[in-house]
Amino acid sequence: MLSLIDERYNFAFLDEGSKREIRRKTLKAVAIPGYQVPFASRELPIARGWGTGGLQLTLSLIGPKDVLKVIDQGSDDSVNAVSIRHLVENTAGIATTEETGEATIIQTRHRIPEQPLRENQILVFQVPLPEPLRVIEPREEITRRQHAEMDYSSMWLSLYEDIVHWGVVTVSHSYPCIAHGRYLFSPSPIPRWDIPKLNHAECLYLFGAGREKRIYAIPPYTDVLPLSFEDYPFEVESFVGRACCKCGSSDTFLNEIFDEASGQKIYQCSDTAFCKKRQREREI
Amino acid sequence: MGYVTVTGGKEAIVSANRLIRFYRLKDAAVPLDVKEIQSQMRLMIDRVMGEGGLYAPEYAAIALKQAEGDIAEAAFLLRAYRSTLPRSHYSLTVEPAQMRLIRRISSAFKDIPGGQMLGPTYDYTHRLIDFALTNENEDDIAAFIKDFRQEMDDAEQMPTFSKVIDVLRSEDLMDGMPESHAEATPFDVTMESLSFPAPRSARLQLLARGETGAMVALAYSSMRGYGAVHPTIGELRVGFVSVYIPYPFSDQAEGMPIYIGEILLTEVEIINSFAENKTADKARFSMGYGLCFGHNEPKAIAMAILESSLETQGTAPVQDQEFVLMHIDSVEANGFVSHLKLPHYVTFQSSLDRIRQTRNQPGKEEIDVIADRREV
Amino acid sequence: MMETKILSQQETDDAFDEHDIPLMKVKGLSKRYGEGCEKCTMDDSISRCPECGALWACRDISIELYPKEILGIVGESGSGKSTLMRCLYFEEQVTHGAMYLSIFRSGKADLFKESSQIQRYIRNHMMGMVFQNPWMGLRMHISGGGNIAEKLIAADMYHVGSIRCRAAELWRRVEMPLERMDESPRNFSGGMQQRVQIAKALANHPPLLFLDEVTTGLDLSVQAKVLDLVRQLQQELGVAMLIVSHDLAVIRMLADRTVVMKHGRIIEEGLTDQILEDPQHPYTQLLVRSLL
Amino acid sequence: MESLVKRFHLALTRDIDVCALDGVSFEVPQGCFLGIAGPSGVGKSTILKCIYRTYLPTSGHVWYRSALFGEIDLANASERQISLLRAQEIGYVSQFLKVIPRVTAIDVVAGRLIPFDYTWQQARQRAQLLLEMLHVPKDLWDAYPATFSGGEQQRINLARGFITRPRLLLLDEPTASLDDGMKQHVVELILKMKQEGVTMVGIFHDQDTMKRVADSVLNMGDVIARNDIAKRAEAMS
Repeated sequence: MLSLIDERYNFAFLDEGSKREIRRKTLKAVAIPGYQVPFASRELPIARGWGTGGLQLTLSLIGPKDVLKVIDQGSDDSVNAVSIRHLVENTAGIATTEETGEATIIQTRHRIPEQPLRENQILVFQVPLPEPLRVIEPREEITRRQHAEMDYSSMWLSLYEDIVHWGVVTVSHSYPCIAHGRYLFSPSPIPRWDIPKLNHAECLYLFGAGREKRIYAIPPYTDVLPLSFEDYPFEVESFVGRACCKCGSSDTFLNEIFDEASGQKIYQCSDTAFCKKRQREREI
Repeated sequence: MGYVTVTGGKEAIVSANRLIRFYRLKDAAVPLDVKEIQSQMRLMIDRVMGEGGLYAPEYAAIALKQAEGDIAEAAFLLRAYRSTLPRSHYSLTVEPAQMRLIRRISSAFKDIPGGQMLGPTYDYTHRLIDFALTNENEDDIAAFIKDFRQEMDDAEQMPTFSKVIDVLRSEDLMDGMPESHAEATPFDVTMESLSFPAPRSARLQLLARGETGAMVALAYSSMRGYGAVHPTIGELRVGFVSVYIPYPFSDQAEGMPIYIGEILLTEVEIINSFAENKTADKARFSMGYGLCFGHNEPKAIAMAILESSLETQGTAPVQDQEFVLMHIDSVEANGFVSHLKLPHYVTFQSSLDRIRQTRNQPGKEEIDVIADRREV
Repeated sequence: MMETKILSQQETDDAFDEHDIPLMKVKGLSKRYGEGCEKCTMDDSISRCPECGALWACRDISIELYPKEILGIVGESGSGKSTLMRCLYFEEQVTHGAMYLSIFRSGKADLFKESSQIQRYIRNHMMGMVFQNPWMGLRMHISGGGNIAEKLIAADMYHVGSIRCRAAELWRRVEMPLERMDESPRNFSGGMQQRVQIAKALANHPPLLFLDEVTTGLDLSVQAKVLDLVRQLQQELGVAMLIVSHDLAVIRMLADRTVVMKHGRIIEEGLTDQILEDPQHPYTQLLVRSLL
Repeated sequence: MESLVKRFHLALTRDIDVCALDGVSFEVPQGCFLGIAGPSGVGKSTILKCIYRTYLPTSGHVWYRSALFGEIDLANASERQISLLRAQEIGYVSQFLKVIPRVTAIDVVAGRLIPFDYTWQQARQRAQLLLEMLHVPKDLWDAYPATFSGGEQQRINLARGFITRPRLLLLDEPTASLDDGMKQHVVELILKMKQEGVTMVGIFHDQDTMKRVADSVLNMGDVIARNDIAKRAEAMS
């Protein structure tokens, strides 16, 4: 990998003008919870669709004293997480950590850490498709109008048709939620397990979509409710009777792994840092 | 435990990077000379610069070398580099009418003022593999170039000609640009976020940076019947234009613009059927415009077709701004398609939960029964 | 019957207004396509301005619709009647004019000036619409029941069981076979599609229903059945209806009062039997003559 | 009624003016029956249609003391007012039955009560009583009147006119297709309604019936003669 700590590149890669624009757009996003703020997304040395939105937020927000944690699928050691962490280290030279509690900024793909986040922490999501209505309506011109008019009946209808056809809502991840009773937003492809953590959290949640050029936010202590019918309440993934094979937790989101040696399905925490912490605590 | 074993953090990435280098060089007798790539892979360089949105032939050559000839990857390298550069100036509008031409044709007229000028084109070569190229040696090359230069010196070199379209304009047969298109300051797609409907300047910029293959495919669909545009090429010209920036040291326009160099461009002006132009008060042809970096004729023609197609109303894919403009960018399309290689096991776990849950659910008949009971 | 102590016309109007308030009031509605110019509205006999080419689909339309009343709008294609209806359903923006509903802010707010969010609320909670073309009014890729559900959800019903009950009730009411409720309307005949549209339009108990050429293009026997259904529903539910049709036979069967439109203007209005038996305008006379 | 004029202006092939009524005036006290007599074509039905507003009077006034609006000029009242008056206090029984197709006889009659907040069940009960009174055979109640004989249709029509007990009832040859026995029966019903205070204006083709029900008779022949004399006098002076 190229070493980028180099006179030719600015601190944290982006030029200061770009960072200022992104920060301004972020402030707007915080002011209007769940509203997608368009921004002029910059090209980065990692591919569009690979976390450039989250990365631009991270690069615009970090200062020399920040401590960064990057996870993908809940794991600090996932290739893409390593690659992104490396890029920030190389261009900003800041400290990184795997400890959720130590980080000031956490960039994530597909998970919210199990350990509750605090007031002085920011969770930055990488968002592939920021528009929750896109699955129903491909045209941006129309979806923007639907948001403006708070016309979400088409989304409700798709959930209704789901129930009629399958008996359950089949949306597994990226479950559509309403922020502050107003804007429908996509929580990014996190599992439903993590949705309740969005509601009235202590930390700030920021969402960046690089390819689609949108920033949105859920500020601390904001109402976040998943769409659900009165008689079909929202359900998180069920791990009833399962526990992590490493730390023994039965209150975390688990990955299902097929163990070749035993020919059995085993389960393991998706949040690797949390799993290690539990293992230490339980002295396994 | 697929990804978990691959991860292993930094080591895996470092070794992947070393492997790329190994595969690039393992059978190399001599390293590729960047200068040679730049000079001999002319059309590839031009595509990379166009899709990367940066006119930098040398960097395009380095990028191509680094990407083992993958044009999308090379264009991406240029784009990423580009975003680290501050935007210091906007150039003055270049003037393709003053182009020093290397090629210029019109299919609308047999003879055009100044004459057709075929220039370097593969259009009429027979597509037979030239096996002699295997043994092309330096002496052959030197001899050919020497002879050719002598002939060229005798002929008039790189002329400038007026535009073919201007002939039609003088007869009032061409539609002018609609008022609504006259934007005081063009939109900058690299600095501002786009919203739809997009202004014309934004549409043209996105098309100029678009991926050649994607644009050709879309333009082709329009010509085959999924759209309204099947044009005649009024003029296609390839040549060099001078680039100037405004005198930078004063707000007043007291200083002369400053010449900063010359770039190669391909420009296409197509003439559309006047019957498609229903807004005009009398029958006039409307024009479609294509302009891109380097020598890239398919892209410039496709751009002109798509540009005029987006001016028409209808249900064809190429009449939908969002459909065309959101999907022709090489870096975005390649990025998102390839992101599927990233791990998705958490979301897939979530989907597994839903499919299992679905299996355990009552069918809709049962829901109806429940509903009927409620009714009573 | 002559008496000295008669009320003046003005006084009777006032007394009458106190008791009988129009559900919908439209004042001076105009809809122009194109730029428009100074000379635009001068000529009554054409709707396209010869100077600038602007099309005046509706010009200075004022109508009132009372609760439980059926008002017919008749005219040939291009007379502006469908445009008028689309304007009232907020599908088109008006060029001039105002619209009031007595049940929205006491009839004081001009609905054309409200935000699109408010207009959507009004449409979802107070209006129903049956389009001439079922493809406009129905989503063909979702089930018939789902189409009804959409309207119920839009009117804030978020209980799947209740939605399904109400949808089934409406489905039965429009005499559709219940076992076909989960089928796409694409598979239905034209008459059935209109029934589903009617069920959808009535789902949220709207006091106001718009019907645009609901029987055009249907077979005669099917037309009759759809019209019967509309009439029965009106009698049962007391919905006020605005019915647009080029067909005086439809108007005769359904409307209490009728408005005749031509070139975007109202040329005559009256009680339906009066329009039919004593038409005043030459154009209306021609229409009536061709009916016989 | 005060100087009522009705002119039809037809402009289909060429402009034609037809003057159907030219200055007709009369009064009917509440609870009385005014008969209109005269040869056919003198505008008897036109008068009724002008009161009912199926025809738009060209000039003149029709003053009516309504329950809904007090004294009102039917010639100039708004269509909405006329609609309400028709629904609630002015009935009209014509020679011919004009009903909506595919509605059963009983519902044709019962439907008149729906604006009075009757349920369909209640309305049908009332309608049954009236149909019985008018000797409409029971097996016809649920059939479509379009298939009925002239006499049967006329009885349905009368039931429709009577069921709401209007304050003003307009009768245009309501007994034309009835046999004598039935005619007698209808006359009794009319007299009974008159006793209950219903004001009526009617046209009967036979003098006997007219004599039995009418308190006074407007002879259209006389009206026209009078107007002609007046006009001539005007022209001479």
